[in-house]
Amino acid sequence: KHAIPDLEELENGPWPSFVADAKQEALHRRKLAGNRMLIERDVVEDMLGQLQDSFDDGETHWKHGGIVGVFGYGGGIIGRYSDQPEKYPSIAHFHTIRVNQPASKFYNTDFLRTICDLWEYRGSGLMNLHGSTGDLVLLGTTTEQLEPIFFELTHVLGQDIGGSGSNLRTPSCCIGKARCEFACYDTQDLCYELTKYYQDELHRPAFPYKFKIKFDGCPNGCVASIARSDMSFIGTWRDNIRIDQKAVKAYLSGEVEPNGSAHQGRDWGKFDIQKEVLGLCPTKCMYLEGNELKIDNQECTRCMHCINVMPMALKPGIDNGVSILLGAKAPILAGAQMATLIVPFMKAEPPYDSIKDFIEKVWEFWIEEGKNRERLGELMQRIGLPKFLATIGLRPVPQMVKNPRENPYILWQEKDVPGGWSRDIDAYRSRHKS
Amino acid sequence: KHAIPDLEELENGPWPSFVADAKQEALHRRKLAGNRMLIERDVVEDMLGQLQDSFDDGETHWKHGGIVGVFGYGGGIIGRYSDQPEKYPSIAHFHTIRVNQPASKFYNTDFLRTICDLWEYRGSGLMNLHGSTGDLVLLGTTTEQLEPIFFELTHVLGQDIGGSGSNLRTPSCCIGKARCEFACYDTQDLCYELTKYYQDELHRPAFPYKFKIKFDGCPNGCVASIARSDMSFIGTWRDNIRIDQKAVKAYLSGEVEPNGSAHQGRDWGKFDIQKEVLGLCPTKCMYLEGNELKIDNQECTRCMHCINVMPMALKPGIDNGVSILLGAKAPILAGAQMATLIVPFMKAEPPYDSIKDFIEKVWEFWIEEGKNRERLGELMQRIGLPKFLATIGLRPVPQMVKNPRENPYILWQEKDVPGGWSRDIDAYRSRHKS
Amino acid sequence: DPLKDRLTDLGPRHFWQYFPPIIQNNYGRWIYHDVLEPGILVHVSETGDKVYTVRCGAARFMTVQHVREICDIADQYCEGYVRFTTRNNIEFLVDSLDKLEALKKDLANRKFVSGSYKFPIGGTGAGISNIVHTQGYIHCHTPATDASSMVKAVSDELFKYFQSMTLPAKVRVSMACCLNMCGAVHCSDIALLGNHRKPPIVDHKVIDKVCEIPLAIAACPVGAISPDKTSEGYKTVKIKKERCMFCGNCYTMCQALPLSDKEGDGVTILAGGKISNRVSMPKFSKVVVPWLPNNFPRFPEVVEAVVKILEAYTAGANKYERLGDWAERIGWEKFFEKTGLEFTDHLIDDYRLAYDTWRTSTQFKY
Amino acid sequence: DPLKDRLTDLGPRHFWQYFPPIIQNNYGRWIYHDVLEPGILVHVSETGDKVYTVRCGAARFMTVQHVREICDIADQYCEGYVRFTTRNNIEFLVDSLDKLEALKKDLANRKFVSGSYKFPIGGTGAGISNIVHTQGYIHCHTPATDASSMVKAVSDELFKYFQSMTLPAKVRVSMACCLNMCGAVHCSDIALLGNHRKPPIVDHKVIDKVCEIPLAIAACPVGAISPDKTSEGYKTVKIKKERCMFCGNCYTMCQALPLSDKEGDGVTILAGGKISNRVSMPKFSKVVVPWLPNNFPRFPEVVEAVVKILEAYTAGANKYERLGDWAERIGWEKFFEKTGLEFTDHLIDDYRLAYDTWRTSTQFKY
Ligand code: SRM
Ligand code: SRM
Ligand code: SRM
Ligand code: SRM
Ligand code: SF4
Ligand code: SF4
Ligand code: SF4
Ligand code: SF4
Ligand code: SF4
Ligand code: SF4
Ligand code: SF4
Ligand code: SF4
Repeated sequence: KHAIPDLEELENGPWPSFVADAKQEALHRRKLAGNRMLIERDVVEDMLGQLQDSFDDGETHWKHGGIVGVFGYGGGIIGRYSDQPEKYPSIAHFHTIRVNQPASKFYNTDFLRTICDLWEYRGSGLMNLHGSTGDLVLLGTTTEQLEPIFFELTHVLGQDIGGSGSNLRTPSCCIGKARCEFACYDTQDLCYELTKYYQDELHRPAFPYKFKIKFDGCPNGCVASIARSDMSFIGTWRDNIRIDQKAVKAYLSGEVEPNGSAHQGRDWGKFDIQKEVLGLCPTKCMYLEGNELKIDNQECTRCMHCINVMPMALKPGIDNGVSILLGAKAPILAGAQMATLIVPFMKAEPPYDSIKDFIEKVWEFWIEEGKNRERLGELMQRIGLPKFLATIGLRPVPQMVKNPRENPYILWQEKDVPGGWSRDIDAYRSRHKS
Repeated sequence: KHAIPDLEELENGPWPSFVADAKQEALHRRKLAGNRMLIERDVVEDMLGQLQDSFDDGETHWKHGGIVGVFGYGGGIIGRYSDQPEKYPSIAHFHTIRVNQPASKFYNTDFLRTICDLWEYRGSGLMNLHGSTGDLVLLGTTTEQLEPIFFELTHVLGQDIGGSGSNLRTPSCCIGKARCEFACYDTQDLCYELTKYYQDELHRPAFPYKFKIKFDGCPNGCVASIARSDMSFIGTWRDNIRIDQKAVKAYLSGEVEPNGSAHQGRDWGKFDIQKEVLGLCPTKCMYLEGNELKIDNQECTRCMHCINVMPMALKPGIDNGVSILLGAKAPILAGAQMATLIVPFMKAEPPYDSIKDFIEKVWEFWIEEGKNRERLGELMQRIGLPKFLATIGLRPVPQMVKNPRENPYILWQEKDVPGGWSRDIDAYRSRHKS
Repeated sequence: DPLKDRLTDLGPRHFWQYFPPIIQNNYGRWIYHDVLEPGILVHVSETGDKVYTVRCGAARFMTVQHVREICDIADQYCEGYVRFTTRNNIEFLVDSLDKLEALKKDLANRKFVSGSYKFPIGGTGAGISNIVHTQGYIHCHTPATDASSMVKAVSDELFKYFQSMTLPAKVRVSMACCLNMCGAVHCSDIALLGNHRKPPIVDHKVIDKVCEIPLAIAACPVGAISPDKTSEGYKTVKIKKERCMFCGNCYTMCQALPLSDKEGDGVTILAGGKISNRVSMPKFSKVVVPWLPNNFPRFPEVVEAVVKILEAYTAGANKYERLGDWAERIGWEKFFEKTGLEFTDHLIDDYRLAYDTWRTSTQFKY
Repeated sequence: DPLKDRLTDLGPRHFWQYFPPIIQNNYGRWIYHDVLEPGILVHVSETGDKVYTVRCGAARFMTVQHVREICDIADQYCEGYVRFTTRNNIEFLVDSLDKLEALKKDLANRKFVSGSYKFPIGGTGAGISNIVHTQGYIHCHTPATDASSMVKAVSDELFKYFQSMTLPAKVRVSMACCLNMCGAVHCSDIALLGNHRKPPIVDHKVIDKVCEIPLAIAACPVGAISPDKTSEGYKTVKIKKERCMFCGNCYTMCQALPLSDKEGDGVTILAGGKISNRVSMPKFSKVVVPWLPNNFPRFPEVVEAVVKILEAYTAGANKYERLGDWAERIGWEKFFEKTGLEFTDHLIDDYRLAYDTWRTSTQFKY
């Protein structure tokens, strides 16, 4: 419908072309029977047209999102309107719906096809698999379709929408025990359980700002929780790395490729356990006794390197649980934060009561003290870690910091100091003439 | 004269006892002829008495220093008064005089004895060899003695006093070429030259606050300039470390003790060049070819470690000069700062014109922009390194930072951006409906 | 009436039902894995079962038609199951080598009419995986660049690294179209970031109607916004332009303060971040190219800079060494030398914790 | 009349005249050195000359009587020359082994009547050198503890380390009596620091007379001070006590705001700093003991903590490894375990750059 020369350029090249895909959808919609669509037929074409305009102008043509949603929920829909509604009437409304993905994003085709049918009928047919937070994102529909879509999602698919706004956002997790030998706890189960348990927090904004929870099964961090969740659960262990000495020998002899063959594309030479494992161990806590590999587990910081290099020979311990880190966020406002280790170790077993207790304590504190649009991490920075710990009732341990403070500006409190802070200048002057 | 039980306790123990020394002086003054002293005979006893009182009270008994000095100078004297003048009349006034020490604190006895005589006659006989900045500090005299002391210092000893207040403070330097094989430039000469050249800045406060310059002959930093001088000169080189392969062999064979025998008190085992030198080199740029020691000098950061361990075999290069670092200071106000590398390399040869140019540019900037009581380092923090560099006209180089910025908050200026910053909302709205 | 018989707070469907049988049977029992070839993983269970994973690249922006094709494949080879990774790749899981071979062949042949792959296999091990990204001009109101097009351009160029495992370690490339950074861009090996360079324009005529002025003022992290009146006496705000750092937070709070601009907007490149705790602690990416133009649709300058970084890294880093660890080992001064990127004053931190980035040592390389 | 014939701006005397001949002759020509025994250095010149240095500990607080004794020694053995080190040790230089032996013997026999050494030989190499310090109650108006007494107490305890070279590396102990830190205390292996814990008292009666109130207000880095009026209508200030961090800067600016207090004042111990660029970059010391009482004259709690740190370090560190490098290698959590010092919330940074000290990783030791 519109001339899109720059976009068509993007049909070239080996990487899957979103333009080619969009054009196939546009074509499909052209051919589709009218009663199979409740949204304008040329919605995809208008979207592409406006995109080309954006390239030409070097500026987006979407207006600031208005507040739209489904009844009783405070999130899950992002309102979106074109600022060129005359030129692109089919995308005048172009709201997205965030569908709460199943844990670690396994699907069956039944589910996906049903979504596709629904979205072809009531939406643009365009989507994101997946959004950055983890949702299955349905891109572009009109306000009047929102309720019917929600109805079908819940009644037909038994499936809820995800989060947006000042509430709990859709939690997400790594693949964990489903297909990973490193998982130290059941990421899917914990993710699912907490998502269900905190549905109210997810749908009804009661927080100062957004709150994200993510679950990594081990310190490799495949869902990047440490960088982008207000509360990050990362699997770990407190006993010893399990060693299969026979498998160690298999690596030493070259029988098994190191690191699950992840470096096979280049000739890095023969596997050198000294250089590649012992030498890179950040704590240098590994050593060989003859051909036996030994680990001083007291010194190990469970960085996963040796386990990654020799997955067949080394495994995380069996006394497993999670480290809980708090406060990651993107740069807005005062700069990005990574999550900070607050609970070095906690068991993570159903029904996860101690985890829920902890979450609620943190929320209580944040709701109480947080300013509007203040992320947990920002609040922690503002009031300081010592006060934060005191408020949520955690004992300070050196594991929470990289190093103790360098400045001597300790904020003593009156109760710490014998005699208190009320002093008498006359008593002072009786000792010291002015 | 006064009971000083706690102090007398400090006469015990092997370390030189300042109390024992003070008592010997007190005794000496008791015996001294009256015309050999212009300060009260029992000044030492009163000082000790008040010190005991301070222990008892857990508080100092010195009053806030008043402004005293010698005519025409704005520094060099610290006023001090007792807050117990009735009880300790001899120390009612107890000002100190900072005598500008000769570079690297070599003396002859003639000089020292003359100072002693002068100070016995016109002062308490108590002193510090030396003050933290480096001055020879004369502790305790009365206001009326200040001018005569200054007169004698200048006329008899040809010797000036040092700095205090908002001016250049007494520069100081490491022993350097006088007795150290590592010195990369002539610390004494540069220290002396600049001290003389900037006498006006040293004596007449024209700065926002104090300014300290110190000179380390090499990165070992024996005068700690990097931690405590607004401008720190540290010797370095830009060619190659000189290697004497014969001496290397002497170390390898155990003929010569590593690190100038500095570790001889404990059995650390046979010298292991691999572990002790190559393995500790922070850049891992050293290697052995047979028994030949090689250094990839491009990668060397001149940390001095290998040179320290094998002084007989390794020497700094011969294309020498200084790195100039700026802004070190103690914690007041907003926290301590270490000095920041601003000039990676500059030659340091008489008459040191480029160094003087640089100093003056920095001062000019600081005098212009600095607030009252704002140290150079604080000002640099306040206005930011990029702006600081632009103002003093230095090209930014990556050597100035440990790493580039992590936040994306680049402060673009209007001139950087085509089209400037004045934009028209109507033009914008012609493209984007609101 | 969609409000009748309302069902709410259902949450997501339970994950178990979406696990193929081999996953259900071996849940938590995997003992090791191996990358058979780029994009193909095998995981071995203590039961002896093996699951083969074929990982395919994907533009996460997809149409229902494309998803239906995915479903067709899943139905044909994978008993109707499929999954997506945390970096938006598609994973097809099969339980035998035979199925694997058939599936691979099928996937390799599926192309869009224009010739680009629909399901390129790759993204494993020491290579480049899918570039995670955000909405850009496709759906957002605050971008300083477009996402999908830039990602397509860069992915085309890096395609060989997607289909091979020749790098020293994983290199994660991420893209976000504004400083809101909807993703983990701040901790990526290479991050592409849309960045504004002009302060907001104040739409004096409407601001008081469409915004809560105090909220807009409070939104500015550097206090550049203050209340004002127009000559007609309307309430508005004024902006201290020289203080603005172009974060766009005021625009998020108030639509009458747009800041996007054709000449102002462009791309900032960051490098050296990481997420994993492997060997070194997670770390932030550093800004290594302050600004490149939005040269739609293929962003040649951006592509070139990415390639420079990648090639210098590949040539210089040790096995297992992430990009940021390499840069720290050789020193950032050498990073600029080896990549040929220019070091400018814009790369020197002058924000809140800036002092911590200053070099307080004589240790440096020339 | 001392103002007559005034000489000014002379600066210091030129250094050359104070160099003994052997130094003049070999200036800049030294090729290596060796520590012959604790406190005794030999430096060898390319001319073949050797200079022997005897380093002696000293209380830098000295009387003219003591300095005269130093001069006597210098006259007797060193052609009338002597020097002082940057850490306030005395160095006697001789040019032959014979002179060296005679000098050593003489020095070893000189003691104060009470028995403490006047010129203990030591302070070289991998040991403890003189503790640099500040004025304390002897001359300053702002101290939170005394300097000379604490240094004497700690030095007595560490004396064996002064006279030996058994430590993994140099350990620099420094002392400052208030947060002004007149010295490089913030970068010392072990730093002892006087610290207040009570906010200033406002002397309402005199403040307006003796201070510039606006300067006092501006002096506070945390803005805890604001203008106020007394009930009698005098100008004064009030202090938000819970905001005060006891830095004493207001007192420096205004004597009507004293903060020292017997119960409040005490000692903070920092550890792990360094100055040299050797191996690792210079670094700040960290607070490891928030507060110990001013237990005059021997500060037993302070001495005990110093010994704990030193012994744990000696037992655990590698050759050449400075205290801070050791702590970083084993992790600060292990530092507290090994020293037996208590970790408290006061050790967690909550000041300006605090975030940079938070542990943003799962890497830790139990
Ligand atoms: C759709 C999505 C990007 C995508 O293309 O995938 C997205 C899109 C928006 N994000 Fe985001 N964010 C999305 C994941 C993220 C993430 C990543 C994550 O959750 O793991 C982050 C970084 C982590 C974090 O939360 O800090 C993220 C950090 C932000 C921020 C900055 C927040 C901060 O505290 O720094 C904003 C600004 C705001 O909240 O006002 C923001 C705001 C927005 C808004 C609502 C724009 C705005 O200014 O109001 C965007 C709507 C675009 C649209 O029209 O659809 N978005 N946003 C992601 C959600 C999809 C999903 O549900 O799966
Ligand atoms: C005498 C001396 C301590 C000593 O016992 O050796 C000293 C003594 C005082 N210093 Fe200092 N400073 C002395 C070296 C230092 C050093 C070390 C150095 O110069 O290498 C420092 C740390 C480096 C620095 O400058 O940052 C130092 C950092 C301070 C500060 C904090 C400055 C800051 O910006 O953080 C103050 C506070 C002030 O300036 O108001 C201060 C203030 C003072 C005052 C003037 C007290 C005051 O608050 O006004 C002290 C006077 C004591 C007295 O009665 O004699 N003194 N002062 C040192 C000077 C002797 C000499 O000239 O050789
Ligand atoms: C499938 C996926 C999890 C999921 O729930 O979807 C996954 C799966 C695996 N990851 Fe991962 N990782 C996945 C995202 C990540 C991420 C997140 C990201 O990139 O956004 C990270 C953090 C990256 C970072 O640090 O910036 C991540 C850091 C790792 C690491 C640490 C790598 C390192 O050198 O630092 C390992 C260990 C390894 O590679 O040996 C690892 C290892 C693995 C293993 C080998 C685990 C196992 O035994 O199965 C899996 C196959 C790796 C492979 O692709 O070669 N996984 N992995 C994600 C695939 C994304 C993709 O499509 O490419
Ligand atoms: C005499 C003196 C210079 C002066 O102008 O007075 C000096 C002299 C020497 N220093 Fe130093 N340093 C002197 C203060 C320092 C300081 C400053 C301080 O402690 O306040 C430092 C920085 C300490 C720090 O990092 O905290 C210092 C860090 C070094 C180093 C680096 C040590 C390290 O392991 O980091 C070396 C190299 C070495 O020891 O091998 C060194 C080496 C040397 C050598 C071997 C240089 C030489 O070849 O002559 C000298 C004899 C060392 C010895 O004592 O064993 N000197 N040296 C100072 C003696 C102070 C004292 O009485 O103890
Ligand atoms: S985070 Fe750990 S457990 Fe989870 S998928 Fe990655 S490697 Fe496996
Ligand atoms: S997990 Fe990391 S720290 Fe622990 S032994 Fe392995 S490599 Fe070392
Ligand atoms: S700083 Fe270097 S040149 Fe100066 S005395 Fe120390 S080791 Fe020698
Ligand atoms: S000076 Fe330091 S960096 Fe250079 S070669 Fe020697 S040990 Fe390595
Ligand atoms: S990064 Fe910015 S522009 Fe892109 S989707 Fe997120 S909020 Fe929108
Ligand atoms: S863009 Fe950011 S810095 Fe600029 S005015 Fe808006 S909120 Fe303030
Ligand atoms: S540290 Fe403080 S109390 Fe001690 S001399 Fe310096 S200013 Fe005075
Ligand atoms: S002691 Fe420091 S923090 Fe407290 S009121 Fe005074 S200046 Fe402010």
